[in-house]
Amino acid sequence: MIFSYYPGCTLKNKAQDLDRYARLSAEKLGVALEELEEWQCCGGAFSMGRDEIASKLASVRALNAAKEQGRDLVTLCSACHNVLKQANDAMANDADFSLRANNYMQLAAPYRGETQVIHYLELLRDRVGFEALKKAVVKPLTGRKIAAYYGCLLLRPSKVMGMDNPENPRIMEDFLRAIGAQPVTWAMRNECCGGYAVMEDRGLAAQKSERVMDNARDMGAEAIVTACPLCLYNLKKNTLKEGRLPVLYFTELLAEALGVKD
Amino acid sequence: MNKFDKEQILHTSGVNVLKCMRCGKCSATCPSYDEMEYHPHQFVYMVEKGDIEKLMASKSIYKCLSCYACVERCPRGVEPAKVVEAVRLQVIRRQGANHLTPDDIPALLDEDLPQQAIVTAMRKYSK
Amino acid sequence: MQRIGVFVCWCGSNIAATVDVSAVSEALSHEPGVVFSTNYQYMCSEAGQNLIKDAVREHKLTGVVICSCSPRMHEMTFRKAVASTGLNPYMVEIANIREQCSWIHKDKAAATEKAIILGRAAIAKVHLNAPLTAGQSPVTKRALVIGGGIAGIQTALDIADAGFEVDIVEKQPTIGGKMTQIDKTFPTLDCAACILTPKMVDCAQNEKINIFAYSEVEEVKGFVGNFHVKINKKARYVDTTKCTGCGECTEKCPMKKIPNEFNLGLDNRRAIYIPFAQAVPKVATIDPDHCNMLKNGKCGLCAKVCSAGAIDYKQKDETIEREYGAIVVATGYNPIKLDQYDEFAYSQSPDVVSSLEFERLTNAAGPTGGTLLRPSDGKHPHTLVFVQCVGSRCSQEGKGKSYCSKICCMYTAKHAMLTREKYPDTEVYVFYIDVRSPGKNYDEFYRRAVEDYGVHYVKGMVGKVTPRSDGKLMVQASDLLAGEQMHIEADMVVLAAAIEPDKSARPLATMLTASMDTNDFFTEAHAKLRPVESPTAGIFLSGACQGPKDIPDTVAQAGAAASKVIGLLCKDQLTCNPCVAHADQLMCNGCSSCEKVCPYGAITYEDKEFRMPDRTTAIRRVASVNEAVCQGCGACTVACPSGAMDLKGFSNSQIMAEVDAICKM
Amino acid sequence: MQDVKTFRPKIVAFCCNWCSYAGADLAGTNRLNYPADVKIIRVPCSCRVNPMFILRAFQRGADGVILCGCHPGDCHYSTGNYYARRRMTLLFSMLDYLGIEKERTRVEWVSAAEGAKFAATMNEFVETVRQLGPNKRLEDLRCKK
Repeated sequence: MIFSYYPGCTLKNKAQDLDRYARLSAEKLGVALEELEEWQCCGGAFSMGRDEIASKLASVRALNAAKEQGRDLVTLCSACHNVLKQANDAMANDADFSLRANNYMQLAAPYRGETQVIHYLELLRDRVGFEALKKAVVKPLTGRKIAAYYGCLLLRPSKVMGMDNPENPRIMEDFLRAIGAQPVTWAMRNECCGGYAVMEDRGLAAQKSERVMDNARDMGAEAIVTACPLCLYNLKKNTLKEGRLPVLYFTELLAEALGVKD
Repeated sequence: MNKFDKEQILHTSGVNVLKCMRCGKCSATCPSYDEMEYHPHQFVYMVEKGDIEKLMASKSIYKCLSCYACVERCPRGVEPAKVVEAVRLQVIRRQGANHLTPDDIPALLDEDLPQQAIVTAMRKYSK
Repeated sequence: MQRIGVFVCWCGSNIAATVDVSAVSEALSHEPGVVFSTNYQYMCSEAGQNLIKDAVREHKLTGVVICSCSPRMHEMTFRKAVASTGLNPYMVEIANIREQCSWIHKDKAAATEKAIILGRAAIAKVHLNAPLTAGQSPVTKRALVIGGGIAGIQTALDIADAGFEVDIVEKQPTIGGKMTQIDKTFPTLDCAACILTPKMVDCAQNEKINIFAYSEVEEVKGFVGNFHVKINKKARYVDTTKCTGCGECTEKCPMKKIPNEFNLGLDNRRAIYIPFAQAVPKVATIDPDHCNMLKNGKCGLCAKVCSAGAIDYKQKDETIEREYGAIVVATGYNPIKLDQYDEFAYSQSPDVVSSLEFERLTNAAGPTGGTLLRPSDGKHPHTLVFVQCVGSRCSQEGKGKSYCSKICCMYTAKHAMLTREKYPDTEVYVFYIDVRSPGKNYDEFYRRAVEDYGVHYVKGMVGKVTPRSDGKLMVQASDLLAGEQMHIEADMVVLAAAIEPDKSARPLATMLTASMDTNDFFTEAHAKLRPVESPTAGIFLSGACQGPKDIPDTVAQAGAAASKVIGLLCKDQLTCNPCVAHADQLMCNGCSSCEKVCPYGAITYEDKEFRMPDRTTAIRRVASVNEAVCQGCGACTVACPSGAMDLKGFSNSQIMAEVDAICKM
Repeated sequence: MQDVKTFRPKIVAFCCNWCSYAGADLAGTNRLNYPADVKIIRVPCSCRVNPMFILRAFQRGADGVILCGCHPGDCHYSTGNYYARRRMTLLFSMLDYLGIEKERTRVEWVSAAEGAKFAATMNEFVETVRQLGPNKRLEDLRCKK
């Protein structure tokens, strides 16, 4: 199994763990992730303005590069996944935007949303299969009670993201079960951590993260996993020290279970 | 009421504000509610009325977290977050109206702050 | 040559505003055969009809063309008017210049031109019309009611009361439907069981009523007055003639952990069970999916304890074939599944319940004996939050229902009121978008909940419910009038789930060839004037299968459906549609093509003697149409290779004359 | 060649009495516009439409013919629309062979509840035929007076 891979800028810097463990695990699972050449930053957020063109072109370039390689595009960072997926949807379904974007880029062939963007979790669920993953586990995380934190970007808008039921998702929980851990049921798993507002109003972000942390702890989790560097940051740095649970990238647990964590 | 502003916001957001049935679920689900002067349902309603200037002058436009909770949970598919974003774009697209500038960034950094936060904030708060 | 009269209706301004009616009557007066042409304000009015009658007599008309509204509206009216003059009613043709012309076009010139062409087509057709006489078909004097809820029960009782036989087919082991699960009924708060169970007993005891419980309709053939229905009576593995309903077996069965459907899974039943104490028929049923004896032949305990010897593990499904004159659909509704609405934490916490579950939790015959207790820990709840419009008025694709479910406002007011009445220590919040209470004493009822019982009605919606480990449910909601976000620590959350038609309705509609709307509710023949009849003759609608309805509306509609059925069954003969197929036996070569496509088996073959050249005769096999059975679809006319088969009223030459008239512009 | 802008095609629409004709009525009740070029002929069922009628329409100068019936499975006569679908498939492929553009003929399922669909279908069909221009292939000039 070979896929194009879009790591995104954070994974090259502050979130290197998210990337490193994903690559190690993929190798163990027989999945080849080939990083796109010359990818650019997705911009971190998809502008909801339909007349915003330029800020979305970097994503379209990445999508087109994968198309030219004839491969599905794997993402890992929740934000990149959300941006690429929404840009792809706009290229496929918003005729006006698609026309303008193609006019700007003058590609060899117009891009119309042909590339399939899949998140690493979807790769595990739909391509590798959680059953196969379960078999590949060498150090099951038996007895570990983990809270799967989706945040906003993996699931919403569900009409575009299409990863799972946006209100009652199970992909991360199933993942946790596959590596032997025990997922915790908690309602705040799909509520916002405060996100980029940390740059504008740290207090606001802190409040949101605290509510998330609070609920995970209250429902008996001993750690939280996420796929988003910003969620990790907010939950780790923007919550009260007392009662703060460890926050990990899901790939770290995956690597641990597969026995490839260094 | 500035007719042009309203039309521009409807165009940028792509939202049909007339679909709103005034249930308030967007505001019920909004995580930033307490920080906002005008709330998601008010954005939809005030744009419908053409009451745009109050929205543009309000700090509420910088409090939306783009978490899509209102978009996902609106029973009528109105997508209030897109209206908020369109009003904010209307403001920051004007000359010198950036809410965050590169000069502000260094003071906000710490050793763990992910790049994602910086680029997202720049995208959301400035042009 | 026909002598044709043309009558152009203004329909007030409905037609006259966009079609120049005098230009139309003037233009059509020059058509061949037209001897009289006029226009009038309302042709369907008595004066208009008299105008037509007088013209028929005075001008000795042999054909009548009326340019007016859709023939679906007034064809019968005009046919009757014409028939009263002695002219054959099938000499009338309607040109639809309202629905298909004046109402859809804005340009007067274009609309007038089109109206003239439509009139010409009708004139061309009338030239070829021939007088038709309707045949008669007998009526089977028995009705079938599909669904044994309050709608079906009321319809059956009313039909039986008029002296006709009725069969009720119910797929559950007992009749009674949703109403059996309800505790009290608004706006009078009578106990549902107290008013329903006597009716169920009446059904069982009425000798005109035959109940096929645990049965489903499998096949429907025939037509109004003459339906032939196959009913599958599922095996109960209990001989209903022997079972006394003592319940001994249900006490002894070792399979104890089967979710009890009657209590919506809030408690358990056994593999052999009687749904509830007042079930009709009160006999036990074995659930084959959970019975050890049926699954692997081990157990047989129920047979051992049954003193009546009613248990029969070898029982098989049984097919019953019956004839009916009329069929009433009363398939009812179900609440939607709530898995798309987990922002309310329905699947995360047992203390978030649907309104129907709440009914069971407050019902004396329910799992808690009528004491309101939280499903999670059996404790008394102090703060309750009711959420309205969960899935109703929701236009999101694949999620909810775009319509208002109609009953939720009132039952939520009832729940809130009863909770406050019985447990004055509770705080009850109702989140509403609008309170819809149009009904006799309905708004007064809702106001009582607020004014006399202190229920907190909050204009706004709940956005998120977060269960906590201590069992509290954190409810985040908007209070639109106060302009604030509310955070309530609740003990229970009750969701007013939208209601949808029962899943069995869609395949049933196909069997009955009755039409449905996009939400799978059955459509009525006319939204205002024929609300209990389906567009398919002989099929009637009762209760929520036609649209969301509360009990008073359902009972009223059930009675109305019954009266329509009685009106039909009172007749000894039905006048058939005379527009039926007819074989020209001289042209028929007996190839059987028509017989193969006929959905009604109306075509048979007979050997007939024909005169041949040179004074010889020959016996030939030719088609013959049973006019009482033929429904006039015309499938055979196209299948016929020799052109022998034609349809009266819609003959090949008539339709081609219309085509010619339309294309000749 | 007639100008595309002013060309008004002749469209014959066969509608079954139970679904599509009622759908057309509903389009009227809801005041949904579609071009006056469409003229409807009521038939009891879509299966009543003989391919001969369609050939006749083209011969007499129709530019497009559309046949509307109940949705599959919803036929008032159980199976009539299936017959119609099969017959029209054959006829249309023959017409295609004769050089009558496929777009000039169409079968569409419209229920009694689908007034909006009826109007939308007619608008779209008329526009398609208008773009194609007048139909000359099968028109029998002897029929013109």
